[in-house]
Amino acid sequence: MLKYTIRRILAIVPMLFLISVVVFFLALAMPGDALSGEIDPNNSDPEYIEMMREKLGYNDPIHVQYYRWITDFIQGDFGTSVKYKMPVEDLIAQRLPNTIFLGIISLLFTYLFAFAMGMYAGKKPYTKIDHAIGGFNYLMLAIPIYIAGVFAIYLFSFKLGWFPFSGSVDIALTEGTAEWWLSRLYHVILPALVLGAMGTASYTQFLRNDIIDNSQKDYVRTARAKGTPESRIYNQHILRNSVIPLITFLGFDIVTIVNGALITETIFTYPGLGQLFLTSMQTNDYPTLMTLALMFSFLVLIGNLIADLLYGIVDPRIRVE
Amino acid sequence: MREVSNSQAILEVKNLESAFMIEGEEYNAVDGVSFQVQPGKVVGVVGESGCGKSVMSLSIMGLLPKGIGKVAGGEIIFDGKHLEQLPDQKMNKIRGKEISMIFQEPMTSLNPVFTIGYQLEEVLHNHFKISKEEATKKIIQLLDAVGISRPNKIIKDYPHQLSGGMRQRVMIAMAIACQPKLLIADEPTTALDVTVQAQILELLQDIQRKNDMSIIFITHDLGVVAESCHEVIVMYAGRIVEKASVERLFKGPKHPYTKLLMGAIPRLDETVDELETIEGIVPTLTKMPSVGCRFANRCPQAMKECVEVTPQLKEEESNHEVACLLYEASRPEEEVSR
Amino acid sequence: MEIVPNHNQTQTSATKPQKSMSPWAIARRKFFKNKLAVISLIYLTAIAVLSLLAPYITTADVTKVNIGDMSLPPSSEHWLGTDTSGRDVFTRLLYGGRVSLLVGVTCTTFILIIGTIIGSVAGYFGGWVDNVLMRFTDFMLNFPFLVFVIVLNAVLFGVISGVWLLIFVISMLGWGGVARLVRSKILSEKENEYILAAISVGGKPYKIIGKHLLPNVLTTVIVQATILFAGMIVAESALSYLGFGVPQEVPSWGNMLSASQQPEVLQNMPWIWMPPALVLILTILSINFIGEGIKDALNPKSFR
Amino acid sequence: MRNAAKPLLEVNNLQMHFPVRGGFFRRKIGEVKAVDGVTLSINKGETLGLVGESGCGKSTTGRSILRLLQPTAGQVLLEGEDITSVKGKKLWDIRKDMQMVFQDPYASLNPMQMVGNIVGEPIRNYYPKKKSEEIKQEVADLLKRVGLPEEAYYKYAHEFSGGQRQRIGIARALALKPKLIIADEPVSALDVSVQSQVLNLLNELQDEFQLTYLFIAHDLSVVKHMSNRIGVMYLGQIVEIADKGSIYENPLHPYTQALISAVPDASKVGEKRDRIVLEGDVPSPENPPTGCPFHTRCPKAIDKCSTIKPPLKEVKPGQQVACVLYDESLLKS
Amino acid sequence: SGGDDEQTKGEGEETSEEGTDENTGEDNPTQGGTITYAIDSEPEGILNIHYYGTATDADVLGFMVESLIDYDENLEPQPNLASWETEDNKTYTFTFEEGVKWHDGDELTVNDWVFALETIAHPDYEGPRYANVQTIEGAEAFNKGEAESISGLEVVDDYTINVTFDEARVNNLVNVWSYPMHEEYWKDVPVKDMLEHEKTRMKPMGTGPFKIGNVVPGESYEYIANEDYWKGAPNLDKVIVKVIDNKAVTGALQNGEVDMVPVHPTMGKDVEAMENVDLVTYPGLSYYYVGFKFGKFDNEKKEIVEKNEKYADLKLRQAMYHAINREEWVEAFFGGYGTPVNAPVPSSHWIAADNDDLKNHYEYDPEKAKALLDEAGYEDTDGDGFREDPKGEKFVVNFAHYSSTNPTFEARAKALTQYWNEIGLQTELQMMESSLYYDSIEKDKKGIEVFFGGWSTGADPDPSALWKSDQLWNLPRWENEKSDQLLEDALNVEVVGTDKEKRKAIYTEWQQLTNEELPMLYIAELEEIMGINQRVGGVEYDVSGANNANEWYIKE
Ligand SMILES: Nc1ncnc2c1ncn2[C@@H]1O[C@H](COP(=O)(O)OP(=O)(O)OP(=O)(O)O)[C@@H](O)[C@H]1O
Ligand SMILES: Nc1ncnc2c1ncn2[C@@H]1O[C@H](COP(=O)(O)OP(=O)(O)OP(=O)(O)O)[C@@H](O)[C@H]1O
Ligand SMILES: [Mg+2]
Ligand SMILES: [Mg+2]
Repeated sequence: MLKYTIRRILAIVPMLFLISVVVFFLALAMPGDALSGEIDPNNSDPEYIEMMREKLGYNDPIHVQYYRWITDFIQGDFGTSVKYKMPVEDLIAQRLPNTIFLGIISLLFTYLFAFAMGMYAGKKPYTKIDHAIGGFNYLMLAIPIYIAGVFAIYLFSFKLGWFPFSGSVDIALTEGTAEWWLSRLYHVILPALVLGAMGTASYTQFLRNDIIDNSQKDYVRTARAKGTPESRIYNQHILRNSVIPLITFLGFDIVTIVNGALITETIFTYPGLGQLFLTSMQTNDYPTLMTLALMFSFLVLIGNLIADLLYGIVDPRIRVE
Repeated sequence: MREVSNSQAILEVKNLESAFMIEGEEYNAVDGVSFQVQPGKVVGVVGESGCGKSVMSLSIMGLLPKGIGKVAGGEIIFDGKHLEQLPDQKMNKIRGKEISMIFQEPMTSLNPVFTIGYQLEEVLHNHFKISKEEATKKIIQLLDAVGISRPNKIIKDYPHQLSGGMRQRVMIAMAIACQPKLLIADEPTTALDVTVQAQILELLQDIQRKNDMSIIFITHDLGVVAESCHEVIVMYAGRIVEKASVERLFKGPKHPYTKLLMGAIPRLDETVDELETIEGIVPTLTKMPSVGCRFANRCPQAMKECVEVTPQLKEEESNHEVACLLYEASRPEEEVSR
Repeated sequence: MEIVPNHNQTQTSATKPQKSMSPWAIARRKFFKNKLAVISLIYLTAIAVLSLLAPYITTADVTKVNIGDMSLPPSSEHWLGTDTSGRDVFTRLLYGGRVSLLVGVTCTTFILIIGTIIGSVAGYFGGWVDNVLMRFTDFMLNFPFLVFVIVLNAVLFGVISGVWLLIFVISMLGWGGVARLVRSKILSEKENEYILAAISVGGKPYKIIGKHLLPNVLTTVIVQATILFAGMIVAESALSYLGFGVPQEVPSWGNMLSASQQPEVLQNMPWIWMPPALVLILTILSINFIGEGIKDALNPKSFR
Repeated sequence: MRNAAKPLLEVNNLQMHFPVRGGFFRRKIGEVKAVDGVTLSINKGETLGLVGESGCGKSTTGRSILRLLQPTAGQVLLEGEDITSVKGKKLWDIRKDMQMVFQDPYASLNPMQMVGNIVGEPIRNYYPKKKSEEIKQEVADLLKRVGLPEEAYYKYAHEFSGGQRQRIGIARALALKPKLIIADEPVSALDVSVQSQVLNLLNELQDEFQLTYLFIAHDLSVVKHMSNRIGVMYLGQIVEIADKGSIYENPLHPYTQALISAVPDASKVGEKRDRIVLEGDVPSPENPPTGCPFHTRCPKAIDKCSTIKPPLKEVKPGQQVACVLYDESLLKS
Repeated sequence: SGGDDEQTKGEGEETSEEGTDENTGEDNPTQGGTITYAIDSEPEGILNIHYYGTATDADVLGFMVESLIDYDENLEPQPNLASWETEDNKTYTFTFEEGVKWHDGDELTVNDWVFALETIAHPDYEGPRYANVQTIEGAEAFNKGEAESISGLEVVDDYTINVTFDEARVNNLVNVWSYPMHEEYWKDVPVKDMLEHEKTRMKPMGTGPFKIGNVVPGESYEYIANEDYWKGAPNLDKVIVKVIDNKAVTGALQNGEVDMVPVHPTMGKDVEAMENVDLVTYPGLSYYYVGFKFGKFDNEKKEIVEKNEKYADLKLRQAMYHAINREEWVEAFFGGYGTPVNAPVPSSHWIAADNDDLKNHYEYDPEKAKALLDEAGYEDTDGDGFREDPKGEKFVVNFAHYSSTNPTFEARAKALTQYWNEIGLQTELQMMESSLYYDSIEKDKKGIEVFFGGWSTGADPDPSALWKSDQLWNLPRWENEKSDQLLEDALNVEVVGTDKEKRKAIYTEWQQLTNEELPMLYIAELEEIMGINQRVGGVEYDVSGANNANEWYIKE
């Protein structure tokens, strides 16, 4: 297993290299650079912009630029954000906790709801409640995340005033206190619900169907023939089997969150990486843009890796020695 | 006249009807089956695929798929208890402890995500208050008893790490863990290779003798029946067509179906140019004729009445019952082609 | 006892000879028995037809800004009111459907074509071909879809014009999943003995792929198509909502919805954003139902 | 033996090793020696039965002979012509003479095709110029011959029972009037009653069309019923090959002996037989034992067995065995 | 400035926020309380006036930093932290207020200003302000590392300093960098590290009425009253500056979650209708225009090298101008919070020419427009409803506009094209992503012919950077000797001396010229709008921005 893991991890390296090349060239091919559009007679002048272009190395040959970028990158120097005028790594360090927090809470919602609904529906398929859950899921699957976000703000923030519509924390609180954490939680609930809802429906449906499938398996019949109580059959025998694929989804959830964060964070003005990406996109903040694009790809790689490894770990059938 | 010593029977099935819901209608997959199992005896059940062998055994276990299948009529009396009336919880006390069952597919009958040890322990925990150490000790003994070497290691293994034969041994260990009075073996060797099948048959016979269990042995292999059973039930399309002791059945099969079945199987010890064939197939549940002999449309000896009169199981000789109009009191002369 | 075996007797079994039905016909019949799917199909067809016929249904100019008619609530003249540019919402809804469905259909088609070709070539030939193609597919799949659609969209701006840019970009980035799916389906289908049989009776590779493999893979592909179709419509609208989709001057449901980013519209003019939101949700819903219907109808258990 | 003159098919030391790939770069990390040195010959009009336990390489042998797989080593001769490594058009031509009946009547028919097309496909492949009415007539004849109703032509596989499907498969195999038919467990998926129909049909067809069969099965009694000679396979090798009488009455190889004694016998009602019960399971072909493949389970194994791999040797006329016990030279060495 | 509404808004206010008007305010405003001030786009978080780049950062900074000079409602410089005197517009003597304290309690001295100027002139300095220091004598040498200090700075005592510029200019005062930088606080930080330093990001230092509390980067900033503020302790205890999403603005105002927030013109009507909120408008300093490309600029040679004749005909431009209904357009897309202008100077600027002095007012008059086109020979010769050019060839106006997520951009651009279509000029619209857009315009890329833009001006009225023919940002590539001459004259001390009126006269002449020559079509200037909760008192806005925040208070 260890050997397999190491090999699997090493295999990421060439992928990362290729992705970095692609990211670099895409960034290069993008129109303009970070300084175009910075024309403002009050704040800067053409000489300043030309000087910055030279200084930022925009006029060097391509391979030099790539080499400089990638070597710096490997050493943890992601460059300086053109928009925020600060090291990208610091910028990301500021935003990352928010995105992680949002991701974790939304995953929590996803799994919590999916388990509650999926298990119930799977245990009692074709009942009224199962149909209700199914109907609800169909609807959830059909509502694009951004529309859900817009509805949520409209309803919960504007009309009902239950939740804030933007930000990640109440400024007046000191960092680290209980109130501060509560406030963070309070701010994250709505976006996390929206983001979490994306996965909930499909996971619920998956769990339900898998439980139904599994409950018709031979080993369930065996368990019954042993005189195992029904509750134990569901909570142990069936659930354990159904949870395995679900756990491996955890890896893919990272991908979902990357894509989802882009939208949710923007809608809820939640200062995380997704929002940062769109801002850097709009402002041609290439160092940030490239770092984030590479980082997101890296996350996807990691997500797939985790999915693979988890699969090997949780499923005894394919556990590799 | 039929039941000579019904008081002694460990299991008595009377007129069992098991029905399935198919597209909103009920169909009997087992239709009026009656038989007894005496203590310490092995009863073989043979018949083509789809004739209701499994459904019958699941009915006894109370394991018909809920909502789709149910026992629609008749009685199942085990050890004086009417199983068909028992609620699930009470049934759970009996399953695995007094009646246990092993299945055809050793590959899928074990839960892939639990260790062998865990699954074996479970049956003990289901029925006894027993400490973990004791349980482990017990299961190692059990595995030993079914001829698994190095049981200490096996209990930590997962099912996929075992071969088919080993798994079937584990299933047997599981089934005999609580020393049940009755074991239902539903085609326990069909999926195995001949050499492994021989091992398992040997093992079952051994255990049966040691524990003085009764076994209902379901198979479609007449050879297996001949070698390991005391009595045989031949089923066709949800009904019993013939019932006899092994010796009688193999020496003088009476029902045309039984005869054809025997003739259709090539045998090692004799050479025939041509095998018997039974034309057609077992009718599917929904196409089952409601009156008449269900074999009539495939029977080379079928008569006009066969499609009108439902034959009853009648004792033809002692310990040999058959359900066929050919053996009814007024034997009609004329044979009717279909 | 002599039993005369009767070989010449044909096996009509107990069933009456039935009109023979191809698997497709069975699937079709099963599909049309599914009420939800049929209703969805009707809805989707209606939306598609209305969108296609938009120029004949309404005479209003979709792009023209009408300064005098801005932000009017629904009335008999403007059934769904007008937006902040004075354009008739109903008209835009119809035209928006054209664009959204066009993007959905074309992206789905391109993705399916690319994915199926790559997947079936990799799956059928195996070996290094498979290796190379699948590494490439993995590589493509490592790009977070939305992120790279946005980036690529910016890179190619001006190279390809208008809606086709988005379609191109989405198709380029979206085929990975299909390729994988088709490949694995081909691999499992290839294991079936009927493929061996086809080879052993002298079938040529193209014939085997085309006649034996693809029709059987098609069932999977069709189901996947519905999922993709819904996904692509959502992707288009989400990107347009974020401002990275089809050009703003082109009416699409996503572009219409992006009006909800203006607070006064979101709060006080629900007629501007609710209709596209609802139509979009219903469309996705109906596509999903149709997909489920097809999936059930094509369930191989029903004809294998 | 009906025709001892010249074998239709000869197989010499056939080997088929599948690579086992693993890891990210899918490197070869091992080999499954599915077939590891099979030698046999089949005469015209004869049926050679091949028995063995699951996974011992029967199907692989069949497929390698048909060149559906490219053998790793060895030689396949059809009517004296070496077809081990023919390719392209040549291979295509040769396939006409050899056809296969498959094990799984469900997986071996394309569910999307009409039965008429399935059966007619070989004809259309090889005689593209034939008129479609002609083909249709031929197919109708074939269907009739295997006992299928006329209207079967326009039906799809899913409308038939297992036995009928197997008949369709047989009709397809017959369509090109092949010289050799390899029947790979054609009845093991069928119920007893149906099984006998198919077996009888195969026998009739053999007589009618002078077919030669390689009949693969794991059921010894079925093989015996069908074959003139029988080869017993174990772990990729033939351990004994002889005519059916000898195999049953006088099996020599310990494995054959065990195999025969393991078959339940309906004639021995109530008797307690002296069964030879083998220990353990068949070893994995990925990791076969050294020496005689059977020595790990062999009740008569001696020390030598774990080191010496005995070749197939004629012990009695027409009976070849691969066992140290019958090989004087090996025993002494 | 380049940029969309959000960007233009509030720009040119680097010097704003602190008023000198101490006269306003009630006699006894309530003490204490917190107000929430919202900004609707995310600041970059550069809380250092010497480095900041966006208006939102300036908004955030406004509560805590002050300038030496301030501007009144006519954008005339007024003394604030310092007063000044000059004889010749070359050497100035600045006298600092005494007793002004930095937030850490140290006193402000002229050295802090010298420190600021030397920081900006330092070779390692990475901000955009060097142009504001460059004009001081010796700054160049210091910048090149040739001198230890800037020779033009002569410290007399802690409160007095003489500053000598490299030459006499009329705008030396408004141009020079006028913010001090706390030397004690910063001296240990090397200049190259300043931009990224924590003191810039999280712990800024100033002399203003509020000092910094908590900072949640990109999200919110907490300000605590500076009790030692030299103009008197603020009434409020706290100000929270919070970034909120544009779409949340009205909701937040309505439910009192924010007290003050800049409002987008399209939302003006909604805010006006709120009972708990006052809508405050004040003149802005930006204007929108439609530009034409008359040629190409060579950035190396600093001259216009190629000519583009397509829009050279003045009548064509005039016709296009008359075709636009500017009142209607402003009403529709800016909620009426703006007025048409006829020359490129916002009317609240002191140099702005009186509208009556401008010859043409270019009223909406499609008939006149058509007549002009007819006269110029643009006639529909092939009967397709659109005019061909005088040579009879197809004539299409290619109009470009930047795009963003804001859907109104497309509508307002489209509306312009419709005006032109109506007079028979076939117009095609191209929406382009902002940065690509400005890049294309700046580089005179193909396809850019007629373009939409906006400029915002600062306190310094000099329009040279945008209009002289040797300037990169003269985007239309308009070359006019008279214009160049006038712009030079207006800055020439020889010509105008220190006489403001004289200077204004020259600028008026220049505006008349641009009004007639129409190198661009001036569309409108916008008002700035603030939504202010009625519980907040003491807030006043003029063209220079808000009054000093220490006067703000919460009503009972
Ligand atoms: N879950 C079910 N739903 C509907 N019909 C069923 C179900 N299970 C069994 N049947 C039907 O009941 C009949 C008897 O099936 P059963 O499984 O008992 O046959 P069997 O004799 O055990 O066959 P085999 O030898 O193949 O195991 C068959 O016709 C079968 O189709
Ligand atoms: N394509 C393949 N790749 C790798 N291993 C294979 C492949 N085909 C067969 N094998 C392996 O080769 C061995 C022999 O397989 P084969 O199918 O020939 O056995 P068989 O005797 O026909 O068994 P059965 O009775 O189950 O059909 C098995 O261990 C199998 O797993
Ligand atoms: Mg069964
Ligand atoms: Mg096989």
